[in-house]
Parts: sequence; C-alpha cells; structure tokens
Amino acid sequence: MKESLMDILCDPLDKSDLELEVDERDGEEIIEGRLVGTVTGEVYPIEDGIPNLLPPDMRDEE
Amino acid sequence: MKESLMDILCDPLDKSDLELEVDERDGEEIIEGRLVGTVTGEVYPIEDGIPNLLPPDMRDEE
Amino acid sequence: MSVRAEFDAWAADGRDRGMEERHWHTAKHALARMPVEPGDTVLDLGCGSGYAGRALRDTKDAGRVYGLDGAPAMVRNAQAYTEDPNVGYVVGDFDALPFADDSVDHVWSMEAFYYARDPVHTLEEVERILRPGGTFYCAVNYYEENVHSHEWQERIDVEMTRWSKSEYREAFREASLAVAEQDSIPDREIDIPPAESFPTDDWDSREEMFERYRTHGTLLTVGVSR
Amino acid sequence: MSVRAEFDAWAADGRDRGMEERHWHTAKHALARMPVEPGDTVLDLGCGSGYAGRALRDTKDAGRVYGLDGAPAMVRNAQAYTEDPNVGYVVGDFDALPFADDSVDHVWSMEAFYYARDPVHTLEEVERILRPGGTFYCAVNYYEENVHSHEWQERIDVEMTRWSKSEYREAFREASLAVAEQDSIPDREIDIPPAESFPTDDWDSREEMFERYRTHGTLLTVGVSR
Ligand SMILES: Nc1ncnc2c1ncn2[C@@H]1O[C@H](CSCC[C@H](N)C(=O)O)[C@@H](O)[C@H]1O
Ligand SMILES: Nc1ncnc2c1ncn2[C@@H]1O[C@H](CSCC[C@H](N)C(=O)O)[C@@H](O)[C@H]1O
Repeated sequence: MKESLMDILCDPLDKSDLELEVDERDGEEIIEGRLVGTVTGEVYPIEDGIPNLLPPDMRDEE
Repeated sequence: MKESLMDILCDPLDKSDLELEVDERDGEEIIEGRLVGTVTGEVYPIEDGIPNLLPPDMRDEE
Repeated sequence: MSVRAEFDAWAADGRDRGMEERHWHTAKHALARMPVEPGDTVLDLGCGSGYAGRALRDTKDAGRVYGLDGAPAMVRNAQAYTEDPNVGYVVGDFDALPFADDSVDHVWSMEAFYYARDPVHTLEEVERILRPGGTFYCAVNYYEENVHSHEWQERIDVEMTRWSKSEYREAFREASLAVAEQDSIPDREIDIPPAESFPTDDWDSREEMFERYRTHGTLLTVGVSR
Repeated sequence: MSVRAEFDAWAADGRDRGMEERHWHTAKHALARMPVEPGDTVLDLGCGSGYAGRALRDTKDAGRVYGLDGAPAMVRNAQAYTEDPNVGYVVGDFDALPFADDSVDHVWSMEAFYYARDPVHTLEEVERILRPGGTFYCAVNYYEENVHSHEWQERIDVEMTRWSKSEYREAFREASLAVAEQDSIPDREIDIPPAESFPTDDWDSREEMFERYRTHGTLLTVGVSR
C-alpha cells in the first residue's frame, strides 16, 4: 500500500485513527508492517503490500 | 386546472402565495378565472382550464 | 421571434406529435430509470405534447403530473390529449417557475432545457422547487459533443445554449444539484438506410447519421437536490 | 464455508478473470454513467479482479482508486494485474468499512453487494464514507425480478440477499441515500444460440436465456449521499 492511503483509512471496528508501523518499504510503498488501532489497540497486518483490515474475528474464521 | 394544483403553485415573480378567483368551474376543475399574487397584485388568467403563469412582461411579448 | 411564437407555430401544424414520436426513442429509456414512486408529484419542463408525464402516470403510478410550457398552443394540445384528472398543464417560463419551494418530487425535461434564457438560473429554480433528494432528469440532443446538432441553431430563431457534457455537470453543481449520472442514450430505432442511399436530404454520409443517432443520441444528466 | 474461503478458491483457479469478462458486458455501461471527475477518489466494493477501478482510472482520470474485497487471494490477484501507483487494494468486509467519514467521492460495486451479512448496515457504511453528493453505483445480477438467477443460491455456500427493485430503493432510502436512478442494463454481448441449440447445459429454452440476459441483465441502483 502507498502511504497516502493512510489519509482515508481508519479502524474498521470504531472508525478511529490507525497508526502505521513499517517493517519494509520501497519508497512510497509499504511492503510489510502493520496498522494499529490508536483506540482499540487492534493490530492489522500489512503483507506483500496489502493491508488486511478485516475485523479480527473475521480474519481468522474459515 | 384542478383546484388541488393550488397546493404547489406560487407567484412566478416572488414565489409568494396566489389567490384563486373562479368565474366558471366544473366540479374540481377550474375553467375560467384568475390567480392573483397576494403580494405582487399581479393577475394571471385561467382560460379554457389552463393557468397562464408567465411573468407578465413575457405574456405580452411576441 | 420569441420561443412562444416559434413553438405555438409548431403546435399549430402538428409538430408537437412529430417531436413526441422521435424523442420517444430515447426518452423512454431515461424515463424508465427515474425513481418515481406511486403518488409522487412530477413536473415536465417544456412538456410539448405532454407524453412524458402521461407515461410516468401509466408506468410508475405517479400521483400528480404537471407539464409546464411557454407556448400556450403547445399546452392546449397537451391538455387535449388526455382526460386523466391527475395530469395538468400550465403556461410558464423556465426562468420563473410558478411552483413553491420543495413542492415537487421529480423534474423531467426533454429537448427543452437549452432554450432557457438563463440556464444556470433555471437550474437554481429546479433545485428550489425539488424536495431534498428529488431528481432532475435533463435530456438534450443539442450539445457540444453531438457535432451534427450544431447546425440546428441556423434553423431556429431562438438562441440556444450549447454546453458540453462537463459544462452540464459543472452547471448542475453550481446550482447545488449533485450530479448522479451522465449518459449518452443511443437512438436504436431511427431507421438508418444503407450506405448507397446517401447523401439524403439531411445527411451527407451514413457515418454521420450513425454517429448522430447511435453514438451520441440523447445526453442525459441527472441531478439530485440536496 | 465463509465468503472468504469461497472466493479465495475462485481466485486460485482463475474465476476472477472469468467473472471480469462476463460482468464487463453490462458493468462498462454503468461505469460510463458515473460522474467521476479527474482526481476523484473511488472505492470498488467486492472488487474481485479489480477491473472496474482500473477502468475508471483509464477513462475518467480518477485520482485514486481503491478496491476492497474480503478474499485475500482475490486482492492479491487484483494487485498483480496493475502497476499503477494510484490503484490500491485492501482486504476488508462490507459490514465494517475501514474508511473515514466523507473520505470517498464515489463507490462502485458489481455483483458483490448481496453477499453482505447485513446489507442495510453496509448501505449505512457506504453513506458514512461518501462525501455529501457522492454516488453509490450498486450493480447486481442476482435480484428478485431476475427469476433465472434464483437458483444461484443452490450453487454457493454463502447466504445471499435477494431484494426486488423496490426493496433496493427502499433500503437505500432507509440508509439516507437518495435514489437517483434504477435501471436494468441488458447484456447485448452474450452469445445466445439459435433456438434449435436448446436445451443447453445451462438453459432449457432460448426464451429463458433471452429473458435472463437481454430483458433483465444487470440491475443498477444509484444512490446519492445527502
Ligand atoms: N423558456 C421556456 N419556458 C418554457 N417552455 C419553453 C421555454 N423554451 C422552450 N420551451 C418549450 O420547450 C419545448 C421544446 S420542444 C420539446 C417538447 C417535448 N419535451 C418533447 O420531448 O417532444 C417547446 O414546447 C417550447 O415551447
Ligand atoms: N462481505 C464481504 N466483504 C468483502 N468482500 C466480499 C464480501 N462478500 C463477498 N465479497 C467479495 O465480492 C466479490 C464478488 S464476485 C464480483 C467481483 C467483481 N466485482 C466483478 O464484477 O467481477 C468476491 O471477490 C468476494 O470475495
């Protein structure tokens, strides 16, 4: 994901802000890292450049 | 025109209310008469059941 | 000549019904899209023969349908074509609509809007009379991208507004109408003769006629009152 | 099986591209109507292969285009089909959109909305993230009037919402989206074989296949945020 996506992303649970933590980036592009809910504390992974913002209970369901 | 049209008609000049004066009617249908601007005093004729709500300066122009 | 005198002459020699027949090819598709609910009040601006409002009564059970036109002879014809007590006609002008604020659910207009003397003001008037959430369906064949319509101005003694698609969208927004859709509706029904019939009285080539009707057709812009 | 597992399987065996090809027949007409201006931000809900957003970049110069899908494998494919830096994809669910209030100009969704667990809540979410005056283009092939779509439920292990046209309009309004248009867009491109080829694997008669594609096609409902 491009960092500019942060402008409009929010925590799917309560629509509060997210904080970006980067493990690997390529210029503007975030490759690996996570988005952390500033209010909920939930952790949403960014893998292969794609953020997974499913509510946590849906992420694990199969 | 049907009398119920009065619900939504207004004076084209200043959008104020109109008063209906009937010369000839057929039940609900007004055949001849006039609509008079309660604020502007303008007179808009109803002829053959059709109200003419052109602004007066346009009505006479050819 | 005034718009009224021009179109009174059209009504007198039956051109109101001729327009209805041609305009129906594309107008019916736009009318079908209108979110008119049973009981809604609909206004047809520049109604001509009045066919559009009558169609909305028949197909969507619109409650009351009014047609406004500046040409008294047009309106008299329109009134004569129906006995439906929930359909009515009014002589009036686009720039000074005789309807109260928020009094109408939807406004329709086919091949008439560009005759307005002050089209942005007409849009403001439409926005004023529409209830919040009501739509304005504005359909025109005369517009910038439809190059084969440009010459129409030479044939009529009334000044017409020739906006492009994006100018329509901008003007709607200027008048506080949210633009919900814009579309070119092709006329698939007009008969286009084989290539060897061209030139005809009206068309130099089959390509031009095809472009006019099948490619450009009718420009529909839908606005929503806020 | 969850929606995610189901559609991950579709993505894995290439059905994302198969859907794109079929859906394009009608989706392109709906996309063409969208009042997207250069620079606008557009979101594609249930983006599958992501073709719709990419088309809006190419044809209308949309500024940023995002696709959201619940199936991670779908999103990975979609991302792999483009190098455009102004296109991005997100894994997420219709019922809990990870976008801020008023952050998006227009929302698009093709053949996906009815998988929402709580479709009225999804509409409320769409209304929340749209800026005032922004549009929601919701296109579905699975709906009440399209009788030939009803049996699809038997073939998929996920519960689907089958509203009628008027139920779509009502639900939009319930979620404070003004309904600006509703239309059935025919699929004129699907090949319908001559009568003697029927029954086929999928169709008992030519009439039924014709009705499914040419008469019903895709139901488009357009809502506008207030
Ligand atoms: N400024 C104005 N105010 C009211 N009516 C006007 C107008 N300018 C043009 N018109 C009317 O608009 C009509 C255009 S012809 C189109 C008629 C009809 N809608 C149809 O589709 O066939 C004419 O009847 C003309 O009298
Ligand atoms: N609740 C939900 N949240 C997010 N995505 C969902 C969803 N339910 C279904 N989807 C996604 O919706 C898509 C439906 S298939 C349609 C894909 C694409 N719009 C096209 O036109 O081809 C699938 O990719 C599926 O994963």
